[in-house]
Amino acid sequence: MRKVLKISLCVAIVFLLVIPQLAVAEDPVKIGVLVPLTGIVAQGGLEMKYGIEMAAAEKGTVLGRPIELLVEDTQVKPPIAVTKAEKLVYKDDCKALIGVFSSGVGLAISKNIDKLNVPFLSTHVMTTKFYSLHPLVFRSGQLANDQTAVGNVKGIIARPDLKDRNYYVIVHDYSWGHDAGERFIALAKENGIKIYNEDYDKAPIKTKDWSSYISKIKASGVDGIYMAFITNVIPVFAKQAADFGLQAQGIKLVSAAAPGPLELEAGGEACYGIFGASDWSWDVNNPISDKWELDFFEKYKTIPSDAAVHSYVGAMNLFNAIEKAGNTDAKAIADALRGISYDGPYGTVRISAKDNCMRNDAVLTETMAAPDNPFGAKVYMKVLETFKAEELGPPE
Amino acid sequence: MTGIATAVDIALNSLVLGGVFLIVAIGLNIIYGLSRVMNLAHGSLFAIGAYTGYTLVASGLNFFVALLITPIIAGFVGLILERMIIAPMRKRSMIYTLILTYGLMFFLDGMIKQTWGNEPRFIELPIFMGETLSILGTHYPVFRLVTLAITAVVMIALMLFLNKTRLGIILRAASTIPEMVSCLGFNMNYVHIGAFVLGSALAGVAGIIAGPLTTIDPLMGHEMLISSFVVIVIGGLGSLRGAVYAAILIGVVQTLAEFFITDLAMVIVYMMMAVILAFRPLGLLGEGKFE
Amino acid sequence: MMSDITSIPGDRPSAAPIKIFGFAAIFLALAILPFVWDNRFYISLITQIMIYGLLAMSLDVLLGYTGLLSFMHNAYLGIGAYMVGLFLIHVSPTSLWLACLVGVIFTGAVALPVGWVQVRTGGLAFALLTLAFGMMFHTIVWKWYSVTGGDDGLMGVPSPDIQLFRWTVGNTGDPTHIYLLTLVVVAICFVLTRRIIRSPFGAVLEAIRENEERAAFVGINVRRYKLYGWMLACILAGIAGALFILYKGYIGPTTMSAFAGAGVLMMVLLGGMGSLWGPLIGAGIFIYIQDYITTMTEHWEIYLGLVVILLVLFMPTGFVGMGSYLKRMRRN
Amino acid sequence: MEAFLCTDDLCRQFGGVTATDCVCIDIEESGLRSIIGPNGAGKTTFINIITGRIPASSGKVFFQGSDITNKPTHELVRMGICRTFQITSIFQNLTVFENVRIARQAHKGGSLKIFSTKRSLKNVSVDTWDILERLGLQDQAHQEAKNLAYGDQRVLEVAIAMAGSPQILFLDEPTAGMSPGETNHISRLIRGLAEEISIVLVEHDMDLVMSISDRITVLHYGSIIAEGLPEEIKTHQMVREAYLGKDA
Repeated sequence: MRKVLKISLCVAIVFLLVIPQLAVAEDPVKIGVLVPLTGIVAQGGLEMKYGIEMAAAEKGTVLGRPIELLVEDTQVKPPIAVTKAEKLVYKDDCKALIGVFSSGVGLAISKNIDKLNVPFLSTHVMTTKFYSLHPLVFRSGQLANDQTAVGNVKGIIARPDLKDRNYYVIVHDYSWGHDAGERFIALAKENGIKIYNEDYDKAPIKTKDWSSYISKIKASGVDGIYMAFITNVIPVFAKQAADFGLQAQGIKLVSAAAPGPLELEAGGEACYGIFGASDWSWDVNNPISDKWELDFFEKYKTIPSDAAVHSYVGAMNLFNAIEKAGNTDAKAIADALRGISYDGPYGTVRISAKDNCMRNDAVLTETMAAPDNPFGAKVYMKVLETFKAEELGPPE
Repeated sequence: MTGIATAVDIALNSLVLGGVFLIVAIGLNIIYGLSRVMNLAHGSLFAIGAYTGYTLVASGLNFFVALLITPIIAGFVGLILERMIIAPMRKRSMIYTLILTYGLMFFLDGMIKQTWGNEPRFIELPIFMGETLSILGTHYPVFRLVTLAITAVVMIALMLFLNKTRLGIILRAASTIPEMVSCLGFNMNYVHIGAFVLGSALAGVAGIIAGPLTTIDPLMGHEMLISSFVVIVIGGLGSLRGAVYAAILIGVVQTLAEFFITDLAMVIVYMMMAVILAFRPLGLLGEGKFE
Repeated sequence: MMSDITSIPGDRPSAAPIKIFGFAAIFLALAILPFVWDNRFYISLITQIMIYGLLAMSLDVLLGYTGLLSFMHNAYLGIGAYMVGLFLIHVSPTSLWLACLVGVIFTGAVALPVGWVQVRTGGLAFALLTLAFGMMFHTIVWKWYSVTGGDDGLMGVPSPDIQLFRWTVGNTGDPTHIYLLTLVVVAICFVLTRRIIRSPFGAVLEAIRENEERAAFVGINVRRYKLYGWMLACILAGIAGALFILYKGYIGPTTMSAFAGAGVLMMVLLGGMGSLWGPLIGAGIFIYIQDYITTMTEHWEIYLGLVVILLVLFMPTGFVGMGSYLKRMRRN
Repeated sequence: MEAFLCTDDLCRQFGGVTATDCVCIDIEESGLRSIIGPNGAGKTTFINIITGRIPASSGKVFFQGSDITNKPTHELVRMGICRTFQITSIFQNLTVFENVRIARQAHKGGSLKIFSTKRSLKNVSVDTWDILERLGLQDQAHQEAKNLAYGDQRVLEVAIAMAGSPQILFLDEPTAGMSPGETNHISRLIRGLAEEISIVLVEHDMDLVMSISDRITVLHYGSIIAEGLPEEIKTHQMVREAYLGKDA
């Protein structure tokens, strides 16, 4: 009897905790922000959050109503991310979802998008599966794997110091890594770039000690490495490779992903000489970019990163689309997103009406010692080449 | 590169990897052997060691000075944990201490993240250690060889301590017949404290030497905890010599697996453990041989 | 002599009417809930709580009744879920019951050899081995890209109709239908498990928990019964896994991680070991709190850890049965 | 005639120490055999080996003609070899009734009836009740075992052992720490049992041993130094030396 009472009491308490939250204020337009704030990529998630917050602060209102951002931590775990997305939509009544890091998380949310029935704009996934995935799923920000591969292959051909090398391909073992590796290998072969291992190496994401892989690369006698790693691992790998003297022996590193600025700072000199295509670096010179960098640094006291700028531009595209749609209906916003464009720090970013994914210009960068700069950065990504959106594709 | 050079590379890599596993696992085993507590927060102490080392070196100290200070700090953290959290639980069943230290692991990892942030850290090494040394045709990083030397020194020192000093002999006795030791007038509390301080200090040493080998990030302790479990379960719980064999075995198997089949390296290690335990349920050397 | 049998101590009479009534009332209340309160978030959250409640309850069969600790019981939820998902994708997208049966049997088939190795070692090694084997399954699922979808997880799992004999009563893709299905399955599992732990078989498990050596010296084959207990727990976890994949339509390797395993352990602790209600309530509290804390702070691990430490230090028996355990502790 | 239970050169070493040294012993089908010896003589080790608690280093144990050396404990119990422990070993959090009931159930079978109630094993309950009455524990049947008086816990342990319907019962210092009254109670109990089954008693209380034993075996440094009737042992020269030193 007492047990039953106790249990009913517990149930009652739980319900009491639940019910007050049901009252939902109608006034602001709520946008759900899904970013990783814990786990290995938390720093990137934080920068994404900053970018979106900055956009919201600049934009201020949409449809005459204030923008309210509700931020949830995905922990880079798909099931948690889906639960959080459900919470943002069902409980908090968010009209759109933005953010995400990792293809797995992005795809898991997309799988549930029919149920959630809100537009979902990803600013940080590279998988090519996002092309024409779902009428409510969009990408604005971060080059997709196919675009990166084009950028890197074009970059390698354009640069005498990268051309005519034999490349060893090593990727992180998950869908993005596989996709990135395969795209690069296919394109490289078409363009006459030599690939040492077409059945590329797949390293577990948790790999900390890279010595076995480095020994393997040493044993292969290549003079170039193409790597597709989660960004915070790039300096780790570069540093360990440098410890074994790879870079000193003239081996060049080309990366499928752009490392974050704090990661580069941590890696220091070992990160010099990593090449890679990306859509932005603070070395990009145009008035919008220059102003944005300073504003961002002023506000968050951290070196402006590409994760932040993608999310900023993505958020701007979303807010403008809501404005254009004239209401917060999911379908209306989605229709407005198709074909929308925004002139931001890395030029015009247009969301293709054909496949819901963005097209924009990009750059090839090399990391090296930074010149004097307001951010106090010691390492930076120097812009070597610029590519037009049409060059990167995919064709529409 | 020649085959010999590659073989030398692999051999050295396995020893370096096995060495780090060994120091962490021995620390865990000492704590278990002497106080019968399986400290699941041991991996976090390893991470604390690495971060402490990073902070000390970043603040301008020489790496070798930091190498001496880090274990003292890690040992001190171990002391606080033992007194505040583990000691009150000593009388309760093993399940509670396991769960308690599991919680402690999450707590410490969270604290590490809050203190040092998420981005990876690197320990700056003295210039000479950044060089490579040519051995039989391969260029091998000097600091990895230094790491190997440090591992050897730590292990020899530990062996001498346990076999040659009075205190060490008492500790060994305490692991098998605690009643006897308390009869001789030694307070078992001090033995427990000593075990935690020594074990944690070893985790700290492992942390600072693993720092330059890998990356320092808040999750570094997790993987290490699992690996050191595999080591002590294969070697035999509480068996120090078993840990030595198991650590080297796993270092070799993991390195070879990463070199030749890449993808399934860790699966191979776990499979090997399952097979060994199916035939020797108490590990290679059996349970509780504290020597 | 015979008259004494009716009042045999230590063997509680089958459920008292009040308990049956309480159980029925809670079941009915939960059954009509989605029809009176149409909030998909909370319906979905309660579904999740019930699934994890079942998983926590299965862990409690091990921890609270057999005295064995499993750090990664979620691995068996994962195995069940993957198998059901794979069956639905590759074999038959409509055979719900067959898929679940295959998933649960497969979970048992995997758990059997693992359990056989585990019970051969001592109590502590058993616990450490659950961690190591759990990590092994996690790694396999994570690396076997072509089958499991690797890090991306298993996607595109169809939502079959729920058929009873020849009638279609719902679809697992509908949040309310999956909620009701989960409710019924969890209730059945609860009743059956309660029956089992109060059977002669349950008495053997309890004896092993209380005193393993003595149990062996009254003629119980301790290893074998530990293995049976383990199998029971893993099969229940497999059932939870089947529900999980039907509910989420997705499963990824992180569901099988050590972090997730710690969560399940905490549910049991929060609710109270050695009572079947406890873990269910513990799951509710845990999932709700987790939802709360992770929204409020990015440093939620600190609080998670702190809660575990405080629970073990000051409230080792959780919410349910706190009173009786406190009494026992004082006497000890 | 085939021996009921016998050992053949049974040895056990711990590290360098030989705790049981080539022991050969024959135990009869009924009656009370006591094993005595000074502290550290290896008495407990000896019965630990026979009952399967620790493996033998060498030698054999035979029970009713079959080799039972190093067999798993639970199989030995099923063959009718039961024991009690020097340090009380009972199911602390279970009731007295449940303590004996589980032991009886293990003997009678039915442990795999996963959907029945415990009450459905009727004859197990009846037998349990009989055992409790015989040992005078019926009034405490409802209590949790850990709340019993120390002496009653020792009796409970005998009850648990008896629930296995033993053919041979090893009692390891059953009277240790008991009051004279309790000792008296248990010694009468043991004597009574010895009329039906074979009992092996390890005991320090010499008066008790001398008064109730049928035969006595004396162990010293792991080997048998004497065996015989109580009167013979009392006057045995080597036994006196073992207990009192050579000068006695």
